Amino acid sequence: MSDKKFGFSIHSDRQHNLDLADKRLYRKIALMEPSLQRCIFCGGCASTCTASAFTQMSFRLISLHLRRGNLKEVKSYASKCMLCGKCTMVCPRDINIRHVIVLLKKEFSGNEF
Amino acid sequence: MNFVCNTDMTERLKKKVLIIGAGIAGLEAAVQLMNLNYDVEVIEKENFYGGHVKQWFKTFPDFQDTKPLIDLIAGKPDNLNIHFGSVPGFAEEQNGIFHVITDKNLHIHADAVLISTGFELFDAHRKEEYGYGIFNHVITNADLESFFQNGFPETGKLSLRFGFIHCVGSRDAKAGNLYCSKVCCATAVKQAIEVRQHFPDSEVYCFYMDMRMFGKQYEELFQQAQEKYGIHFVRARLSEVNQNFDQSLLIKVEDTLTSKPMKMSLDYIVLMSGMEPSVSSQSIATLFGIALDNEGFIKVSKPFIAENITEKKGLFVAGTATGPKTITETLNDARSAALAVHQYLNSK
Amino acid sequence: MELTGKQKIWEKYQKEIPSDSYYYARSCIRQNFWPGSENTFIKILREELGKDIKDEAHHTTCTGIAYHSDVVPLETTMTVVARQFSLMSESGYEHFVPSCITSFGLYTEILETWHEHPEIEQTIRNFLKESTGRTFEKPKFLIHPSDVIYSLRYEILKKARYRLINIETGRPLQCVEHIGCHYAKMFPDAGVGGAEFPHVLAGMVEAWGGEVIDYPERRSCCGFGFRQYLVQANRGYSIANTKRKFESMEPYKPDLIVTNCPGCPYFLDRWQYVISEMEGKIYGGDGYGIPALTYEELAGLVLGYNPWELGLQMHQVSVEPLLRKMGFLYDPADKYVVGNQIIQDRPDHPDVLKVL
Amino acid sequence: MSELIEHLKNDIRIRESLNACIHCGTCTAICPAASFYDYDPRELTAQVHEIISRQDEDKLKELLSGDYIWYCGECMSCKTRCPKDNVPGVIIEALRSLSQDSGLFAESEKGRQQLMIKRSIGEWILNYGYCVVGDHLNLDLFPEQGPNWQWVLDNIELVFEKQGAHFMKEGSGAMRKVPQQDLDELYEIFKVTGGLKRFETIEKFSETKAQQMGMEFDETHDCEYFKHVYTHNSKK
Repeated sequence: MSDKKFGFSIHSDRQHNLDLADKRLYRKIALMEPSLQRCIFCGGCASTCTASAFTQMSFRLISLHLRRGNLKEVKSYASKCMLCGKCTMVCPRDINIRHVIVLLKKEFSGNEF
Repeated sequence: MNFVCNTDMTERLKKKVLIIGAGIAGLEAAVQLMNLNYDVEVIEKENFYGGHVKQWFKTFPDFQDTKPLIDLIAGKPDNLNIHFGSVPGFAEEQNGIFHVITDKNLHIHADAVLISTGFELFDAHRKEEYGYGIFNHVITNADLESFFQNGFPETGKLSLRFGFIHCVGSRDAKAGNLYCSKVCCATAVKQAIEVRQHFPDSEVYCFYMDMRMFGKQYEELFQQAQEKYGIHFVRARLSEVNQNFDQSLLIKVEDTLTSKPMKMSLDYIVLMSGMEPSVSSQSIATLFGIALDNEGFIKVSKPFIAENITEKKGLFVAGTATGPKTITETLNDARSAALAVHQYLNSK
Repeated sequence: MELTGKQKIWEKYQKEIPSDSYYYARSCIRQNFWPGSENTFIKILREELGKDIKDEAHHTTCTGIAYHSDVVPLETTMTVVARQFSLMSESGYEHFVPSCITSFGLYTEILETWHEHPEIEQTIRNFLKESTGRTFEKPKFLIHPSDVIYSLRYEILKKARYRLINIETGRPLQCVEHIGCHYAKMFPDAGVGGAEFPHVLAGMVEAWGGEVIDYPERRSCCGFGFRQYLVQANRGYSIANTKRKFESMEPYKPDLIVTNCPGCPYFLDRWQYVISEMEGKIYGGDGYGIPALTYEELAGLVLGYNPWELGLQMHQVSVEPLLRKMGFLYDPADKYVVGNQIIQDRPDHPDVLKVL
Repeated sequence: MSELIEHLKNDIRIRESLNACIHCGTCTAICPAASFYDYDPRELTAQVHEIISRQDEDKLKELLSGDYIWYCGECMSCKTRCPKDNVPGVIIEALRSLSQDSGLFAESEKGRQQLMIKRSIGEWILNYGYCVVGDHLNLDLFPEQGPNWQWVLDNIELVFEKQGAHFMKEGSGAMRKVPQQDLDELYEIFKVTGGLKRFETIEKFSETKAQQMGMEFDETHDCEYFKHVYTHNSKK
C-alpha cells in the first residue's frame, strides 16, 4: 500500500541475511540423511525430474533453500514431488534424494508455513 | 636411452649446472642432476631452503607435514651446495658458458642454468574492498598456515565463523590476472577442514565460483569436507567486506544459485591469495634476456613438448616460475627439467 | 598484523590538485538546494585563501541528471560538456572544477572515452562546431571542489574558529562521511583515496578535529538512482536505500553526516523526515535527526560563518543541536532576517521529527 | 542482420562495457536495485551477451519492451567490482537509449515513466539551462520535500538572497537566469546531436500509448496519462 501523503511505500529488502537463516530443519534432515550434505547443486536431479516438466519443482533449489532457511520455498517445491525416484538414480554424488523428500513431506504434513 | 650416470661420464670433467632458487623445484632438480653426476650450485635469495612450502603447515590432499617432505627432497645428497642470501646481479653467455656474478660477488661459470624462482602470493592488500590490512580478522591463506604453525591469536570466542574466499587475485581483470591459480580451491578445502579440526565448534563457509578439484583424491577431500566436517559451500564471489558495530566482519555476496544478494557476519575471513609471477622471475628474465608470457610467468619455448626449455639455449626453467602448480606437479616438473638439462649437456 | 591499510591506500590515490586558477561550473542540484554551499566555496577560496576562481554566467547544466535518467543521448551530453570546456578555454582557464559529482563522474568518463576513442572526440568537435561554431581545449586538470578543499584543509584549520569537537565532552564529533557514487566508483584513480576508502571527506573531518565512522553500509548509494527518485512511483526504491544506511549507522550515534555530492544530502536529509512520518522512526539526535551537511557547509562552520548565510535553514533536519555541540555562537533570529527585511513566515512543523 | 542488434552492438557503451560474464555475482551483491527490485545485473549482463552473440532479435525486443531494464539506478557501483570489466550499469544505459529510440519503452510500465522525465528534467534543460529548477519542485509532485522546503518556496527570493544567490537574476551566481544566447546554443546542440529527436520520439510513442490505454493526453503535467505514469506502481 502506498503511503497516502507521499504516494509510495518503502520497498522491502530482498537481500538475504544468512545470519538470520533458520537452519534447524536442514540440520535435522542432514542428520537423518547425511548424504544430503554432499550436494554440489549440479541440477542433474532437476533436469530429470518428472514433476519439473509441469511445475516449478527442483530438488537443486530445495537443497539450496533448505540451507538458506527458506522453508516456504522448500515446502512448496517438496509438495510437487511424486516420489518417482529418478533424481536419486542420476545424482552424481549419490544422494538419497527420494528419502530426503520423504522426510520433508513428513516434516510438513500438518505444518503450515 | 639410458639416463643413469655411466662410467664414461664420471671420468670426464663434471659439467656445471647453476640453479637459481632453492624452493622445492630447485632442490628436486639439484638432487636429480647431482645423481646424474653434474656439479650443481644453487643460489637462493632467502636464508633457508624450501621456499613457500616451508612456510606451509600441511599439504593437500593427505595432510602431510611439509617439513619431512622438504627434508626428504633436500636431505638426499649431503653435499648440496647452496649459497644463501644471494641473487644474480650479472649474467653473460659466451660460447655456451654462462658467467654469473651474484650480488655477493661470487663468480659462477656454468654450462647450463636452471631457473626455479617460483611464484609470489598475490598481495591481498590490492583487493582494497576485502579490507586486508584494514580489518583485523581478514587474513590470507598464508597467515592461516602461520597460525596453524605458531598458534592462533586469542579470540575469546569458541564458536567462530570462518569464511574462505576463493579466487583472490585470480580470474580477475581488475587484479590483472585472468588465469586460474589452480591450487587455491584444494588449499581452501584443506584449510577449512583444519579449521574445523582446530575449532570443533566453528562454522565454516567456502565462497567459490567453481570448485576446481582436479587432482587425485581432491574431489574426495571436497566431499569429506561437506559430509564429515559440515563445511558449507556457497557459489559466490566476495564483493566487499565491512565491519559491524560489534567488530565482526560483514560480507556482501550474491548467492548466485538463488539469484539474490546476500550478507552474513563472520569472525574470520581467509583470503585465498593466488600464485603470481615472482619478482625474481621477472628480474632474472631481464638479466638473461628471455621473454615472459602474457601472464608474466617465464615463457617456455614450446608448450607440451618443451615446457622446461626457455627460448635461450642452455637456459632452463622448472616449477611455478612458468605458472601455478601443485607440489606434485612442481616436483615432476623439476625432474623433467633435470632430464632436459641432462639431454642438453649430454649432446653438447 | 599492522593495520596501516587505509594509510597505504590513501597514499596510493593522491591525485595532483592544482593550487590556483579554477574555472567553476555550478551544479543544478547544489544551486537549488544548497545555494549557500556554492557561494561558501567561492568565498573560502577568494576571501580566506586568495585564490582565483572564475564564476561566469554562460555555462549551463552538463545534462548529467537527464543523461543518467536516459532522456538525453550520449552524443548530446558529450557536446554540452564540450561547450562547457569551450567556455573554460575562452575564459583562459585550464582547471575545470564542476560542483556536482554526477558532472564530475561524467566529465571523467567522457575525457576517458575521448582518450580511448579519438574518433568520438572528433565527432563531438564537429557537432559543437556545427551547432554553436565553437571549438574547445580539454582541461588540463579536472577536479572536484571537495578535492580543492581537501588540499587546503590544513590552511582552513589555521583559520578555524571552531573544531569538530563536542565542547561539553571534549571528544571528537562522530561523523559519517558519504562520498557520492560517481566520485570514484567508476574511476578509482580520479578520487582522493580511491573508491573503497575515499579520503576526500575523511581527511577534512580528521583535520578539523572530528572522527570518521566506518559503518557497514558506508559504501552504499544514498538512494537517488535518478529515475528511481524522479518518478513518484519509484521512490520506494530511493528511500529504502537511504533507510538501510540510516539503520546501519544508527548504533554509532553519529553527530552529523557530511557529503560530497549535492544530491546525497538532499536524500539523507529529506528521507529522515519521510521515514519519521511514515514509520515514526527517528535516527539519533533526541528526536531531531542527524544533520546531513555539504562539505562546504562543514568548512563554513569550522571557519565560523553565519549558519543562516550558509543556508542551514534549508535543511529539514535542524542543525541547531550540532551547533550547540560545537559551541557555535549563532543568532537564532537571524535565520529569518534578510538585509533589513524580516521573513514573517515560519515553516510548519513535521508531525514526528522535532525541529527548531 | 537485425538492425536493432546492430545498433546495440555498435553502441560505444556496449563495446566498452560488455565482456563474457563468469557469473560471480559481485555486481548483484552490492547492487541497490538487486536489493529493492526483483533484479539481477549479473543475469542482465549474461542475457545481453547472449542476445548479441545469438543475434536474437525477439529476445532483445522483449527486453526493451519490459520493466527489467528500468530498475537500475545507474549508481555504477558495479563498475568498481566486476572482475571481467563488465559494467551492467552502462549496458543498461545503452539498452534504455535503444528502448526509447525504438519506441518500445512505451510497452512497459517503468518505460512509460520516461515521459515524466522528459517533461521535467528534459524540458527544464532547454527552458532554463538547469536539470532542476527549484520553483518547479512543488510539494504536489515532490511531497517528501517537507515543510521547510515549502517555506523556502514561499520565500524563495529572500531565502536565496540571504545566501548570496541570484535567483533568476542576470549575471553570475547560484540559480541565475541563464542568458538566452546560451539557451539558444543548448537548443542547437540538442537539435544537431539527436537530443530533440529523442524528446519527440518519447512524446510520439507516449501519445499513441495513451490512446491505446484510453487515457487523456495533452502537453501538460495535469493530463491523465502523465499523472498515471508518474504515480502508477502495479508492483506494490
